[in-house]
Amino acid sequence: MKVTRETVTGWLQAAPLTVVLLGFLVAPIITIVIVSFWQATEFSIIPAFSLENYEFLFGSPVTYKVFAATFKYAFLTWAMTLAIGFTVAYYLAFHIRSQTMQIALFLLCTIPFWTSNIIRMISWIPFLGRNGIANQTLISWGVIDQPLEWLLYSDFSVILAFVHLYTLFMVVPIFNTMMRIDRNLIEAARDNGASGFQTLVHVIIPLTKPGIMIGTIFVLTLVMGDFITVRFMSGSQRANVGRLISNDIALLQYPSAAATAVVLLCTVLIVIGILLRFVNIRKEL
Amino acid sequence: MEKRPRSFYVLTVIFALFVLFLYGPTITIGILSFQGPEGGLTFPMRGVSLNWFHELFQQQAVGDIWGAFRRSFMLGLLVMVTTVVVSVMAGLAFRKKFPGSGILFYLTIASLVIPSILISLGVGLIFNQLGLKVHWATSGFGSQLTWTLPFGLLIMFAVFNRFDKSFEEAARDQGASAWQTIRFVVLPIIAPSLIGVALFGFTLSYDEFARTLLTAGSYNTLPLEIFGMTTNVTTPVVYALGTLTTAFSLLIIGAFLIAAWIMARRRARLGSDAGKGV
Amino acid sequence: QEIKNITLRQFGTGVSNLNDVANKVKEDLGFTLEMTALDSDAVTQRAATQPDSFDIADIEYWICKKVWPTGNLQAMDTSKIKNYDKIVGIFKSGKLTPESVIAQGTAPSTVGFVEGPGGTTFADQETGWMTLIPTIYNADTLGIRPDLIGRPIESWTELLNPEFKGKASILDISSIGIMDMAMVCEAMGEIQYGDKGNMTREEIDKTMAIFTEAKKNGQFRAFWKTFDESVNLMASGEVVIQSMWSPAITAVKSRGIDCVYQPLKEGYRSWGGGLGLSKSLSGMELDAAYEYINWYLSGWVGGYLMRQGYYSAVPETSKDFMSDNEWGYWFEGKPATDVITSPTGDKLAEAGETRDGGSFYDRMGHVACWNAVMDENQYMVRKWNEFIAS
Amino acid sequence: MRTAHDLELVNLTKRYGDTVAVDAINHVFAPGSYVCLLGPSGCGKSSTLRMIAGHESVSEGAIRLNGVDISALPPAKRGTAMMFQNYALFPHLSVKDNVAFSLRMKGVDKTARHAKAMELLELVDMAHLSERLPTQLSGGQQQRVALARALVTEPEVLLLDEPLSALDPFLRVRMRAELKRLQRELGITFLHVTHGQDEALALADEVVVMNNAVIEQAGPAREVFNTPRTEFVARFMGGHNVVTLDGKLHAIRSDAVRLGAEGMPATVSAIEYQGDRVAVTAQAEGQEPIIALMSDEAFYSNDINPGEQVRLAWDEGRLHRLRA
Amino acid sequence: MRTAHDLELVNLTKRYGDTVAVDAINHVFAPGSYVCLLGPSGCGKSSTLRMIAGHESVSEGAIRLNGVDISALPPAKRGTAMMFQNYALFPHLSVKDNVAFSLRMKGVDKTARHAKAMELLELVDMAHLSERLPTQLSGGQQQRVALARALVTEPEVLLLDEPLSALDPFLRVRMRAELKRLQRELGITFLHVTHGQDEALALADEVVVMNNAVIEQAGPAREVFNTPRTEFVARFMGGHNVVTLDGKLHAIRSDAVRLGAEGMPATVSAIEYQGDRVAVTAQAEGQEPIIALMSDEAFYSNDINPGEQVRLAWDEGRLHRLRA
Ligand SMILES: Nc1ncnc2c1ncn2[C@@H]1O[C@H](COP(=O)(O)OP(=O)(O)OP(=O)(O)O)[C@@H](O)[C@H]1O
Ligand SMILES: Nc1ncnc2c1ncn2[C@@H]1O[C@H](COP(=O)(O)OP(=O)(O)OP(=O)(O)O)[C@@H](O)[C@H]1O
Ligand SMILES: [Mg+2]
Ligand SMILES: [Mg+2]
Repeated sequence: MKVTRETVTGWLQAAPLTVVLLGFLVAPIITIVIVSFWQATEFSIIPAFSLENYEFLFGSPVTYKVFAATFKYAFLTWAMTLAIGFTVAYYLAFHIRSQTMQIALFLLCTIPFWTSNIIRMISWIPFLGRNGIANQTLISWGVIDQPLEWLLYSDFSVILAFVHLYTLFMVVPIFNTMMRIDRNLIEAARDNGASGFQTLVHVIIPLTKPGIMIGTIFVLTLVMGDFITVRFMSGSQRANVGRLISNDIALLQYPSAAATAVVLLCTVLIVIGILLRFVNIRKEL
Repeated sequence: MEKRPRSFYVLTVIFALFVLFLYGPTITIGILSFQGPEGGLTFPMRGVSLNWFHELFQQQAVGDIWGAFRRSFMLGLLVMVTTVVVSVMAGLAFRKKFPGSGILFYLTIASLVIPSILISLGVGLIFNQLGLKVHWATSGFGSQLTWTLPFGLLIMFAVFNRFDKSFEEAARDQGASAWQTIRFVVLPIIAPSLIGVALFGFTLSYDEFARTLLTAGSYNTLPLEIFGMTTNVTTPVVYALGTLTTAFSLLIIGAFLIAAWIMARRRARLGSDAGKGV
Repeated sequence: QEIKNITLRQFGTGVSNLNDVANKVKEDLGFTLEMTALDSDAVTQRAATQPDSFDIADIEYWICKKVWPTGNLQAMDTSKIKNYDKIVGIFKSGKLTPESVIAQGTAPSTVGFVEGPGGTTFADQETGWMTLIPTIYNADTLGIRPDLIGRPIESWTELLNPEFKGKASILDISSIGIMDMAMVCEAMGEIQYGDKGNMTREEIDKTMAIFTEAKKNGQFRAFWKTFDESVNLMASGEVVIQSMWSPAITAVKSRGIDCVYQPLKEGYRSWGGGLGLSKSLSGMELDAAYEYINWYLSGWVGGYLMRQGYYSAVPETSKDFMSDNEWGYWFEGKPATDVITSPTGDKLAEAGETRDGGSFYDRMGHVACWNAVMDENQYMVRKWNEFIAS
Repeated sequence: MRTAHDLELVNLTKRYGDTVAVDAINHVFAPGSYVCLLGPSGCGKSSTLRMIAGHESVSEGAIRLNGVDISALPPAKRGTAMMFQNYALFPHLSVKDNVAFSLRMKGVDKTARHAKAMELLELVDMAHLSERLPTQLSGGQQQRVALARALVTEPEVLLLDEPLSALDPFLRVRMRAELKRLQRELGITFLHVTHGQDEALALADEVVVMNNAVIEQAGPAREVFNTPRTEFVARFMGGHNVVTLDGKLHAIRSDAVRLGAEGMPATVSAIEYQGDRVAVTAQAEGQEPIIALMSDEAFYSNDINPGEQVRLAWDEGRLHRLRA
Repeated sequence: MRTAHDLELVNLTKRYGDTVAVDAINHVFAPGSYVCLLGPSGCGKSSTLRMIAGHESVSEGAIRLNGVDISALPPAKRGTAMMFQNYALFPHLSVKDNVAFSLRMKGVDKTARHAKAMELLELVDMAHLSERLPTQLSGGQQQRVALARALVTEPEVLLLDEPLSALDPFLRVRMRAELKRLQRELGITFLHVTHGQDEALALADEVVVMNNAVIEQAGPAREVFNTPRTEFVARFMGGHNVVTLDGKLHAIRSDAVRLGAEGMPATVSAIEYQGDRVAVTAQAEGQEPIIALMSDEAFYSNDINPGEQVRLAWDEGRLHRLRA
């Protein structure tokens, strides 16, 4: 290809991004991949090629179990965030008419994110605990007479926290796509006799797919890479891949962590690769 | 006012519940931050006081909240500015067809989807292997950028997809150099979105835990500090901090909205013939 | 360069990285000590991988076992330590009293010395070159909520007692948790360990099997990893019996909740921490570091730690910084003659109460094992992961 | 002429906050007629149409179709169908599915609805492209699909909001012939909003001129063109000059103005070539500029240039008195 | 007629990948003339204009202004200025600052550039709104500002890409008079792209008709209209019928076709009312539909209806032979 001034400008403008990505994305990944074939003692890494980490990883039933759990969390969180995120985005996009109001409500939703994740997670505990507000309220209402144990330190609380943390990542892209739907299409559907629900199913949802895809990508990757929410909210009783890695890291088992990381990375990339087939992110934004 | 369909009210309730859900912890934190001096992190309240807000400005038994806050704030600003600058540049670059743009785009997406802990691990390993010193302002900063830049770039895509190229052509036509075009036309027009990118960059950085975990070096950023504090007796001071942060951001956003409103008012006073056939 | 301008960077867990210490250093010695508090995982990581990020490492002995071979720390010349002679025997010969036997696990004395300044392997007796200067240690056991249990607890086996189904917890730090597990399994008579601090794969498998079974049966409400979590679990009544750290008990008590650090007949699991010097420390900074360590052992910090329920490596010097009442309560196990308060002024005990477990010698004399790193550590870690994921 | 099957607007009013977009208009549309709603931008044409379609609520008044007030019914129940300015074709559905959309909503099964859709696509001559997506069609083709989709519901009244404005002039002329043909064939009412008076004249059986939220004049195209009631209509419909004679306003068709030796003295200010005709604009004292429209032959046989003095004359009989 | 000050296109070619948008066109534009570039959608008008403006690179050929090849110069150095279809006014700058933009880029100080801007705003009669933002202006007002902004650079050639298409028809007619006036006053070349032939005829000194990436015909408006060279031009310029006589194509103006007792037999297929005239479309055997344009009086004095048999006649002299 001919190198024009335009390409050179393009390269120059893309250079900072490229440098950052090369230095802090590509290089670390390469390092991880290399290290995943090394071995470690208690305290240091031995640069010697070995498949031991992978052999162990694929040989251990825990790996499969943990990956299954990771997918389970990812899927359930995805389903919940999608349901909630879609509804909220739909409300903001189609029921709030003034743009100022839309922005104001949207900002309202972002404010909690200014408080540290960890603090927000910790604060669920007094709410959901055995003697927490939720249980006490339910008991005082007479809905239950025994505290619900599964409110905290369970899959329920893990997913609750995930949904809490990540729904906004679903709302934003869906809202963005919805705002780009021509309002005339909605009227056309009504004109053609579609009920509100039919309009939703036959027009809005198909046209919102790109936004849903992008939101899905966000949520899936965030959940699959998480290691702290699962620990906090399950009371360390459950594990996902992230925790496996972070445990290894904590114990300085970097090669083993790296091997797990490589497998996780491949999984995530495959999932995202599949999703990207259905949506052209650049065009749909 | 138009009559609203029933679904509007149903959805309003759902939305309100969603906001309540989002704010649940924030509210819990808000209430608990007014614990009496005897109180702990959990209900019941043991008296009501401003004790923990007072404590927040005293030295803690362990750690250095304000130091960490300062660092996080600095880092947030640093990341914010870099994110804005780099994503605008990259956004501009991606509008042209340049060789390698495809690869760079997929790298950016990869950067977005790669689990944070891997970046943390990888960067830590590299610095370790190269014998470099990890520091929040170097390795920590870089690691956070791998998270904020993709977001920034995606927003820039959204912005430039809606950006009318003829503005730039008009500027070139008017004798503006490439740089002047960006400086005097493109940047002012996209400025409101840049505020969005900046806010995003700052928030993501300010709250980032996983990517900073192994890359922050000697000094903790705020999330790490808070996590570190949980190794000792944690007091409602963290809640007081959360409450202050929330109040502070509400204030900023409120000020922002009011400013926007005033600007709109001032402009409206000049009148408008838009839409009129004159 | 003046000593005033020197800044030393210390990191460690929140247990001993106290700002009061840094302030006192500034006051007494004139230089600046910067404290960074981290969680225990991060402490290990930083000590092992980021030698440039600290001057002084405040770490535990079992961590030292992992970190020392990386060469990130330098050995300390005991001749420069003024109170070296007064350091309790546990850290030197390994024996509290001449009659004591050295407990299982990574006993501080076994990783406390190296052959010389450049030594990479641990010496089995005093050599004059120490890896860590001991500062703090304690004997851990199970914490219980007597009000919710309502009967005496005497053995580690109670942790797996079905009576406490859904109300028990242990800590999720594998190297410590495994020791608690071992205490339980041994007490149950299920397993006879050669060395709990250095298990064989078979022993690990068996231990894990027992606990996995219990976990599946819903014995545990949660596992905890941070101090804070353990406090909250106990204080909120989620859990009535769990492995716990001494100040955590104090924290629960200070909320007016009845909580006991229950001495058990099988003895304690113990741990000890100390200060290590970064390899890169030299010149005036190194001198300052020695000065700091000497000051550390000279009693003020000891008193401060003792008044929180830990023990000082040089109890004698601490005595000068404690009232008779405090010394009697904390060290000698005598009933308090007056209200006992923490260094920050919180009330910890009323007059007439005695410390759980009694005197220093009662407690430290009944150490069954030390927190440890075993040879099969990697294997154990993987098994631990399985346990968590099960 | 009132029949049972007409569309009637009764005091129809639309307010957006303080702005009155449509101000209590009354009108009866004869069934089976081609009606053009004409007026300048912002006069309330779209609002009127959208109220009839049911996409905008009625602030006051009623809309009656076949004697029944339909103003509270949902759009699809009104017997009206709308064709949108930008066509509003569903981008994710093929042409065929777009047309079959309303049948699908009714639950008609696939074969039946596709058959019906193909029938309508035949009607608009688009059957051969039935599998394409809307984005793969040109503007004119999209327009036909939109038409087919609107007609598939078998409406009594078809509402078209500036249906031709997105097309280039060449195509626009062709499509308007097609619209007219369809309306004839189907025999239903077309209510067509436009702001091009040539379009309105070419298509409409009845022209309704709106201005400032009210109807200024309504009637057969020829009547509205030839006998504008107000100055506004005269100017807006074009082809007319408004002259002040004895303090009263009169309209005179441009092609009835002659340049000659006698008449009102004036100065030629502009000349506009229109192909087969030439418009000469002249400025007479105390008058707005007056346009004389003449054939090119006539024009080029005299040599008239801007700045020249001329005299303007017309037959008294062609003057038309305007309401103040 | 070549002068030193003309704009010349030499073998100008534009390719986008495989599509040839402009195919080696050659043309000389006389200085100080109003030129309209006319043609159907996609024929390459915009591409040509944008190459001249410098917003599109030239694939082949040259653009000469005053004898100098400007095709490699940046837009602002060419002596051209462009007015964009959507005006492209900078939304963040006031009207005055928009107009003063190019001066600011040159480093002219504030008072001087504002004075100059106000001068141009006077010219387009917008001085009173100089403080407003573009969004607070109507379409017509925006257009004037865009014009002022383009003129502030004192170009020799002003390029306009469909400058009137965003306006409603009423405004369009008014604005085109204004454009014409300005061009006269300034005496510079206006190169105006449009696909409305009426616009071209009304405005242009010279009309350039493009089709399929080449120039089909260029010349004075009247010449192009009256003597179309090809069938395409005849049809596109309108007002003409193309008839086949003795196997050869001829153009005949619609207003020259008479309905009468003799001539070519045909069937009336459509009638279109145009206000002061009526277009009768008739279908003769072996011919495309033929339109006869007559005054409304003439039409309504006969009663002609679709389906009727008529005969079409014209003066031989008005037939015009077309190139195959
Ligand atoms: N949704 C709305 N909110 C507020 N005002 C509106 C709204 N829609 C239209 N208007 C106002 O109502 C008036 C009539 O608008 P309408 O769209 O009916 O005009 P129109 O005749 O269709 O104009 P155009 O020819 O430009 O389409 C205008 O003044 C317009 O600004
Ligand atoms: N950027 C581009 N990339 C590829 N093809 C293009 C591009 N711009 C124009 N074309 C093609 O070049 C041809 C000429 O386009 P151009 O825009 O010059 O036509 P036009 O005469 O201005 O049409 P219109 O009247 O619709 O504006 C068309 O076939 C068009 O599809
Ligand atoms: Mg309208
Ligand atoms: Mg064009």
